[in-house]
Amino acid sequence: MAVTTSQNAIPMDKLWQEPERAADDPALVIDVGGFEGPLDLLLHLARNQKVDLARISVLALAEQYLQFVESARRVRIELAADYLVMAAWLAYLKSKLLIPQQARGDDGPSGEEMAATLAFRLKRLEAMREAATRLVNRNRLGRDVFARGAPEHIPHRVQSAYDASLYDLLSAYANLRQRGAVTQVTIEKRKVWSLADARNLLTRMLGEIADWTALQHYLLPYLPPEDRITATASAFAASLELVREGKLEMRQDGAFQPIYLRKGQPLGTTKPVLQAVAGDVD
Amino acid sequence: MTPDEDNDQPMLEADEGETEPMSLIEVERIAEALVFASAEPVPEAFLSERLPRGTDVGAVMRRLMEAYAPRGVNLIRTGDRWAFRTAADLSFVIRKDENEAKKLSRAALEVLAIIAYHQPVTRAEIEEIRGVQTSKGTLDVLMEAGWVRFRGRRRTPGRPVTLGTTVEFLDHFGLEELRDLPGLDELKGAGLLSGRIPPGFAIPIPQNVDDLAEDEDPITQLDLEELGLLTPGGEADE
Amino acid sequence: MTPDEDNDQPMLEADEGETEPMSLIEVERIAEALVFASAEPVPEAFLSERLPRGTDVGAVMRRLMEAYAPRGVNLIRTGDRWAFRTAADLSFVIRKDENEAKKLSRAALEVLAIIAYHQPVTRAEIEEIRGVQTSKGTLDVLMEAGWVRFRGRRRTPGRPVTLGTTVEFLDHFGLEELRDLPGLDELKGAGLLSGRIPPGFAIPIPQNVDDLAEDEDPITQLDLEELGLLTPGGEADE
Repeated sequence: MAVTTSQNAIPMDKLWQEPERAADDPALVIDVGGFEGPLDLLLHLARNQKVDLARISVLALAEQYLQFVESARRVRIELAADYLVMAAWLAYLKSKLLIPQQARGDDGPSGEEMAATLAFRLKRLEAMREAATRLVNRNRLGRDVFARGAPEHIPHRVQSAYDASLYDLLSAYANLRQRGAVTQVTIEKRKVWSLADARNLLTRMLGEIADWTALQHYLLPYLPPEDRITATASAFAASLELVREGKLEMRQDGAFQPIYLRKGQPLGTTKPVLQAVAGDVD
Repeated sequence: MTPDEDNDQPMLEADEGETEPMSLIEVERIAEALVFASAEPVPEAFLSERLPRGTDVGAVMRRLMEAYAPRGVNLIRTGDRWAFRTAADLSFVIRKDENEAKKLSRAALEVLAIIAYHQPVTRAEIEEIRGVQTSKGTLDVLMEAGWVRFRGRRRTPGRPVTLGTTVEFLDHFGLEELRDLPGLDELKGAGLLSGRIPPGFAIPIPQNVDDLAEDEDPITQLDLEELGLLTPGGEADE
Repeated sequence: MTPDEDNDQPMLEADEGETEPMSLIEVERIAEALVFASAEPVPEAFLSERLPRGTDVGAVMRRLMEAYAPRGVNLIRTGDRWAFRTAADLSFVIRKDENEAKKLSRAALEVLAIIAYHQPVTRAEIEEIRGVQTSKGTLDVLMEAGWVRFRGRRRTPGRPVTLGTTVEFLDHFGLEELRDLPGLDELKGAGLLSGRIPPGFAIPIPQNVDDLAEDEDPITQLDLEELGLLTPGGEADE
């Protein structure tokens, strides 16, 4: 992982021990492997701003993240698709923050609102981390606190003479079915974005695409040239599928214009629309 | 500490089979024996079945709890169950190296915390909070440890499975109930447990974590928000 | 919970590592916790090692024994080892005829799961899915547990008997309805199904327990007797 410099401010359980990450160093050594996804990386970058997450400069944060991705590309580190999608979103956010609010009509949340959403998500993730630390440092059974070592009975309100948990049942079933299926499996290494990959990413992004977002437009620059076509094709196909399911809406203002995506609106509010879908996704 | 056996305690109605009424002290001794003899927490219902009809089990247990409070072994309540456990402050003497509790990966711990604080929660919601897919086996580890379980399915399109914690989770982390999760109130107050609404966009709706039945209720406003079916942008009129 | 540390009990010489002397009460608490947590009776020598140097272990234990004498749990001495035991006069509460619940074999779990997901299902279909014959004992166990029942007969040649789950099955596994059983995505998400799933791999969504399928006839008592399915006993499970 990244260069370690700073010291632990908070005493942490050893479960949490891991190399400290420093990002304020311009010659940052990049290893995404140590991060639990793009949000984790963002949170780390945000912490380095040393302010309350509510008052964080999202613009600065977006820039740092984009720089990070940029330098990763320079040293030819392959970034997982998650990181690229986040980069695309942040690039979009950045453009929204930089360009003054125009008469955008029904364009939904402003850059500021999107920034607030991001800050909220970072804050929530951090809160969950802290909660996890507090939880794991409690007096735990079998470590700090002990049960009767020589129990004399097991209290059960037995309705059945047999015992099994739902977990037992499900894992038995899953193993069994897996056993039957495994013979037909061929493992292939893919260099393409499968439809499933794209769908997965898009679905996950749905939570973040509150408003019309030209995601692909922003995503493309972050893809290695050889991946662009496959990624675009799968993302487009997957988005059509999501539109059909009402989970996504698409809009394109004209041929060769960026394709805008947004989350499907709740039933009854608007009907899923598919506007001006052109075949040319560039 | 040592109660007199032939004291003048009030008598309880005897169970039908019994011929003599049982003294409170006797009732306490039985409850104590039942719980002490077990390594697992003993459900209060189990005690009720075995104590004379009409016994106020809660009161009996509270008295026992007080009696044991200063001792090296304490009576504790976890969920609706009672257990004897060594006193937490004696950890340093009894702690066994080979007995080190199962180590959890950072990811597993994070997922566990999210499930504990946000339950009932779907896998998609966990991913939304962490911003990353839960790797295969992370949930498996938590289920195998017996801390996490499938709770039910949410009555929303797709009927996603909801996850929650178990009584073993409470026992392992020394919690009497979910309400005792560290920092729960602050998190609730900060709106960090109620969907993805950014502060200032909407008033966070506090989630009643203890209401286990809520899980299977018809769709609520809360569910919709959690699922992202109501966009924060939708309430932009604030 | 924690006893008063600065009480006026006599002090013992502290262990070399300690800086403050330990009160007698503290020493008693430690001894009590050690014996409680131990899986086997604890030798006095072991206690001596763990207690501050100079402790009169025998005296400490005798005092504890006296304190516990009137309780539902007693501290007893066997040889030079110490252990807690349920008071002899209360052994009747502990010794229940209730035999401990038996764990289901893997074979039984598999068959049960197949019946749950694939019901109504015939024995031949179960065998097809598992790839091995199901011994009669396995089904017997599931019937005995009350989780599996004969549902009806399939309207196909041979009119094979169909199997399904019971209401007790739902109760035991905490399911509100069969449709609450996790589907493919959830099993994958929980890490229970791993690796690449071949196309066409499906997990059925079980129907309502009570409705007979279109090609199913209700089963009658006569059927059962005819089939000899009511005869007890069977071969050993695989």
